[in-house]
Amino acid sequence: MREITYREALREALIEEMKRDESVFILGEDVAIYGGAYKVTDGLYKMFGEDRVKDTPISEAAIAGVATGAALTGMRPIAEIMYIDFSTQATDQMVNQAAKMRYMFGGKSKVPMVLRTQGGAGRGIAAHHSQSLEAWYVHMPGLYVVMPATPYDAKGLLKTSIRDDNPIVFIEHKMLYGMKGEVPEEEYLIPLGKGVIKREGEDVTIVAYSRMLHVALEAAEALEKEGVSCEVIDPRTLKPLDMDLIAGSVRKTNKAVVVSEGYRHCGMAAEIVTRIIEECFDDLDAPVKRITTPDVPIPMSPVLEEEAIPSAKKVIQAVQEIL
Amino acid sequence: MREITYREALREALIEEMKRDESVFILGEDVAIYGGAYKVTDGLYKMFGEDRVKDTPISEAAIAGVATGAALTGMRPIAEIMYIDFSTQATDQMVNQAAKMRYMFGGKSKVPMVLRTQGGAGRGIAAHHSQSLEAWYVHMPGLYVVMPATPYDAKGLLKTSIRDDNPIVFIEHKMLYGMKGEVPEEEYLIPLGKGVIKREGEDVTIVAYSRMLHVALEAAEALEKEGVSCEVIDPRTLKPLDMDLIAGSVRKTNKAVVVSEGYRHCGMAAEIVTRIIEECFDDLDAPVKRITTPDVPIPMSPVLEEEAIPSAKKVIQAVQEIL
Amino acid sequence: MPFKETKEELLSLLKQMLEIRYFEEKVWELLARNIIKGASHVYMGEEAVAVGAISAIRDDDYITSTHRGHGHCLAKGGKLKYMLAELCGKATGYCKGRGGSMHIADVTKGNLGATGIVASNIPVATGAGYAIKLRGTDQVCLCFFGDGATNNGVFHESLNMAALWKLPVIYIIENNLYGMSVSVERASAVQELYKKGCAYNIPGEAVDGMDVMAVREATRKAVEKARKGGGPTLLECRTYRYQGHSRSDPRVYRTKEEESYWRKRDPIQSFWKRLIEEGVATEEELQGIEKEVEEETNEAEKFALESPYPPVEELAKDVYVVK
Amino acid sequence: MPFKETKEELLSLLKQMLEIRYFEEKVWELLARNIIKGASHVYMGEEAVAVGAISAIRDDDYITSTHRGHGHCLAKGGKLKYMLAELCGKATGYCKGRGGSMHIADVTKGNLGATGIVASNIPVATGAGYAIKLRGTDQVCLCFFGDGATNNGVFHESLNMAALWKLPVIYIIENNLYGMSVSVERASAVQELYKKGCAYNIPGEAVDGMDVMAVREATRKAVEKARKGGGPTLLECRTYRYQGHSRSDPRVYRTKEEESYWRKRDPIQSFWKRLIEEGVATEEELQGIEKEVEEETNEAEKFALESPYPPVEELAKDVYVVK
Ligand SMILES: Cc1ncc(C[n+]2csc(CCOP(=O)(O)OP(=O)(O)O)c2C)c(N)n1
Ligand SMILES: Cc1ncc(C[n+]2csc(CCOP(=O)(O)OP(=O)(O)O)c2C)c(N)n1
Ligand SMILES: [Mg+2]
Ligand SMILES: [Mg+2]
Repeated sequence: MREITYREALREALIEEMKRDESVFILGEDVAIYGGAYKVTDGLYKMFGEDRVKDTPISEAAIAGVATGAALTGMRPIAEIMYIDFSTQATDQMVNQAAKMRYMFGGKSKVPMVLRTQGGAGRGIAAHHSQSLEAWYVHMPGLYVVMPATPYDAKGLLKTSIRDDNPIVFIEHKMLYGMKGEVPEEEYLIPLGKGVIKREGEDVTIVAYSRMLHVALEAAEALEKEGVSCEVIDPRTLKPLDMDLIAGSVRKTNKAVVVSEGYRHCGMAAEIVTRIIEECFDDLDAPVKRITTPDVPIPMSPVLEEEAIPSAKKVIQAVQEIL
Repeated sequence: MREITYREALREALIEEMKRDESVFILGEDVAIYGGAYKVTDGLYKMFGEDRVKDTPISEAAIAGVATGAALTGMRPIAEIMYIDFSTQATDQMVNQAAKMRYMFGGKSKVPMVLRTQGGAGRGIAAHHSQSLEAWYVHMPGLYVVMPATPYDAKGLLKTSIRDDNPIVFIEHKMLYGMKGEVPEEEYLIPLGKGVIKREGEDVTIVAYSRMLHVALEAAEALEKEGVSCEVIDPRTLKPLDMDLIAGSVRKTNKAVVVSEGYRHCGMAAEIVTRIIEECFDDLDAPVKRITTPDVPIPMSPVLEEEAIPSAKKVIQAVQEIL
Repeated sequence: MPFKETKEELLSLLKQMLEIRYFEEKVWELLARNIIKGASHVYMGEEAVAVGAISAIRDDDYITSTHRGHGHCLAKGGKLKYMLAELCGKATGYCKGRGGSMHIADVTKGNLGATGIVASNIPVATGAGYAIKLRGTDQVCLCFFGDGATNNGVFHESLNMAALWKLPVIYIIENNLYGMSVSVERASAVQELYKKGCAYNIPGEAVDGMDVMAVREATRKAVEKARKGGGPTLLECRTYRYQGHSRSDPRVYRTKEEESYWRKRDPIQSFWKRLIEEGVATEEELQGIEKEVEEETNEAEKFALESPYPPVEELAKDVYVVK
Repeated sequence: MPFKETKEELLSLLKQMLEIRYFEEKVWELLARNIIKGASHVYMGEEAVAVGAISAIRDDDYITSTHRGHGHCLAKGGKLKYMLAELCGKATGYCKGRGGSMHIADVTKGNLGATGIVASNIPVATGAGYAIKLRGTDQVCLCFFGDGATNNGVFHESLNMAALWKLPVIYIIENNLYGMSVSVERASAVQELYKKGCAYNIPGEAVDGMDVMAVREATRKAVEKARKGGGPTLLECRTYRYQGHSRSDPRVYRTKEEESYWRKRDPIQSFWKRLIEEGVATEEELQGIEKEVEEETNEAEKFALESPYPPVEELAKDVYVVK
């Protein structure tokens, strides 16, 4: 099968959905002429015109709010917030307006929008450009949260997200844009709420998503050489979360490690650990471990940044501790 | 000992600290002439002048940011955000600026400020005025989060928070303002990071904070009649969290239930459950349970609102399930 | 200026204002009797703004509303009984009782909803405007908000975008001199709020908000311009809320003289008088209308009180669109 | 206009501009050699703004800076070597390597810090202004930000407060015609950005940002007024960034003609020429200064490259003030 990058996969998804449905449009900072800070929307304004690929002022709250209003009145906006760190300026619009309108208004309306953004560390760009804030959005009723780890998932999940009738926070990872992977030429969709077993194993379940999936796979590879067989699961969408898949695996391996690049406290790892406890407590032979970024703003210095985020080494260590 | 309300206790703390330290001042919407939406700052502008008790425009982001800038340059601001729901407009300033400056700037600066706000359901004022968003702030490195449940704790913790050199999110509960409790006339402080055992027991540990403490105590009372002895712990400050106290209790009772009014996913309950698993897994005889508000915006209708938030009934049921 | 409207049109304006007045009186009564829970911000005194403005648009046009939204809802075709049922948290309300006073919406009728968060509807209205532009229809959106809201960041971000993109949005400031307790003088550096359009090249106009015909005419002109692609307008309607901000507000920040000055300019009485003076209708005819409104209001009360509460089993319904 | 300044003062202005230029050239080189990681937004072409403005304030005054902040830091007394060490993520940098380019600060010298989040320094500067007012000193704060930042909500909220409260803050727009790829024309409804002060009654002025003496004079007047309690001023310095927004920017949104037009107006060359023409110094003297700067820059490079990285054990140090 052909291989394309995560970036290209996303771009293809946008193009296909914009061709398919006139109500889909893009707005955000530098999405048109510049083609997006990470070039995901490169050239799209030439294909679809400047109204459907709209450069905005630096107004994060209004970007999210304009998307909300357009979605509420029948469009399918894709709002790009350049870094998830800046989405903190748009939270009221996202979590109080877009997320809650349908419920508050008695179920008679819908807000079919995608907030595309990217997060994660690895580029040495410090505390305001490296965060993984998915937990905030998972926390909030009314939103779905999608975090693809591969080009294949990126394309299939973005297409599904655009067609979905709920407001979705779609979080890409800045270190994955250049990663290549198999993506079929034919159209496909990936349902929300369905994880995948990326590697089968017997001894321990490792749950990891976004860039951390690759860290987990690296750890699993290394552990295999030591005779430890890891099952690695990527939930792909954090909300809805495929607990059936995770619980099924834990019931088989009786041990689990959860890896997340988000901050530790009240993070996605805590949520998955808790869900495992709720559903599989009696199956567990050891405490569920979480590997996360500690309670520290992401430092710029490459040596510190690397120390801050989860690594294969730390995953291996965690697995060994519970074997 | 004399009894005063939670509201009065908070007001006393403000008055004492403003008298003690000239660098302390208050800013927020309707804090001066109106005396605060919940009257905590009632009359203070007459005592301290309109500059030290400052009414602001409806500009949440700037309220938090102005406090940040003033704190960074040597003052000790107390910024009031009327409802924690509106703090979503101020998150960039709180979590990216106030919280991270000290670390980002190499430890040479500090931001001694308190963001006073209130949350919680119970008044039938729906999805934009009833949330419990503590998890968001606990998630963020650089912030402390304080949530007192009694007049005594409210006063002692607010005084400590004002004197502390870190940015602190101090979250009151709207249903507690009228609650009376013993508060000494003499000055006292309560350290951050120290929880309290509110009721000793043997069979199960219930961890609960803010208004949920009272729900937990009600449940414990009822369970006692059935011969179940509950130990009820109020951590009082969610960050730093007194895990020693919680873990010590769980090691004794071997069972735990965590109650939080926050939303379920990635909430404070998930964090405490996970910490208990990390520290006490081998001591546990049953899964740790969490009782939270479900993944639903808080509805206005009183019948739905009541159903949404944790109740003594639900806590009792959870305890019974793990006995 | 003599009337250009038909008698039917004119009487309908009066009737709508009366409906709002009677509705709000009823709400005030039910609040006092503790039948309506929660917070309700009533519109008494401001009727001419909603009625005048909304009478100048078509059914297929949009409005966005505020925490003080009953008047907008009614003028946009809302029925008293469904509104009152909503305020009482009943299943038969516009939002099935989930929204209550601060979240009334009827998106199917172009009322994009009230919001509990000041100013948060401004980007939403702007997004509705962008959707109209993309679809190429000649619809418009009226965006109502208070004087206090003009100091919030999203006002700035949204008006800038609307001007840049020439969106068909009419921004209507309901300047009732106060945002809660804080007067315009103490909240806004510029006193004549329509002049804030200068920062966006948006033409502004001050309008007598106690005169339904003046509001109607100013809106009509702005709408006409917007439909032709002439872009947004900022209208400042000067008006007054008769009651306190909410029921618990003792109104210490304003004088009795000021209150009676404005009450003498009552929008309903003055329009009533004019209708008679200009020979449009007789006193008896108008009294007949008032009687009708009174009966409708009583029927609405009956409907609301007799309606059932929403079933608790439906607590989590409609948080998401599920296919 | 002949110079009022002493020779020493004038030469110091030139030297500072040269230092910035050489520093940025070095940064550009080290970015290309991949020695500096992450993102650096360089200030080449804009030197006259930081140097002119900051030369008009005292050591005990404050500034707040931006993502394009090297020039501000240097003009506020920053030393090349600690700055370069910071950009390289070294322990000897201003922020111990934790901040990097986008977070340089030296709060002890009144530099309240750069920020990675556009406009987020505006409320912080406003808060510094409020602190000054409360303490009753005659300090001022200079708040730098770009043309793009003027479209963000906190610009609006902050300027309104500063005007209302007559704060001693000078808001300095560095209008370099673009926010990333989006030109002022496409981002701001008003083209002459200093006019945005109209919405707050803040006097504004357009200043030739390529002329260090013009910037200095305009700032001096604004500062004088602010020190006397005359309130804020909005200065728009028209300038140009020579390089792309960041290193990866191919600058497709602007023309070569535009670039060369501005390069011909180079702030350093024109000031150099003027110093000679007006007989302040000889070509040799100026070349001597340039040589000095070149050497300092090379020393700074040596210092930065030889400095150690921060110890990984200190990853979590300074997140909180711990007593
Ligand atoms: C963002 C936000 N801040 C504060 C509040 C609390 N609050 C509710 S209404 C109000 C005053 C609003 O004033 P204005 O916009 O003039 O509208 P009015 O109530 O006068 O109609 C305030 C401060 C809120 N709901 N949302
Ligand atoms: C809130 C926010 N939105 C977007 C960005 C991404 N970004 C960084 S710099 C920049 C352009 C800023 O333009 P301007 O304010 O004119 O400053 P300049 O870079 O031209 O000096 C953008 C969009 C950001 N850092 N913060
Ligand atoms: Mg008002
Ligand atoms: Mg710029």
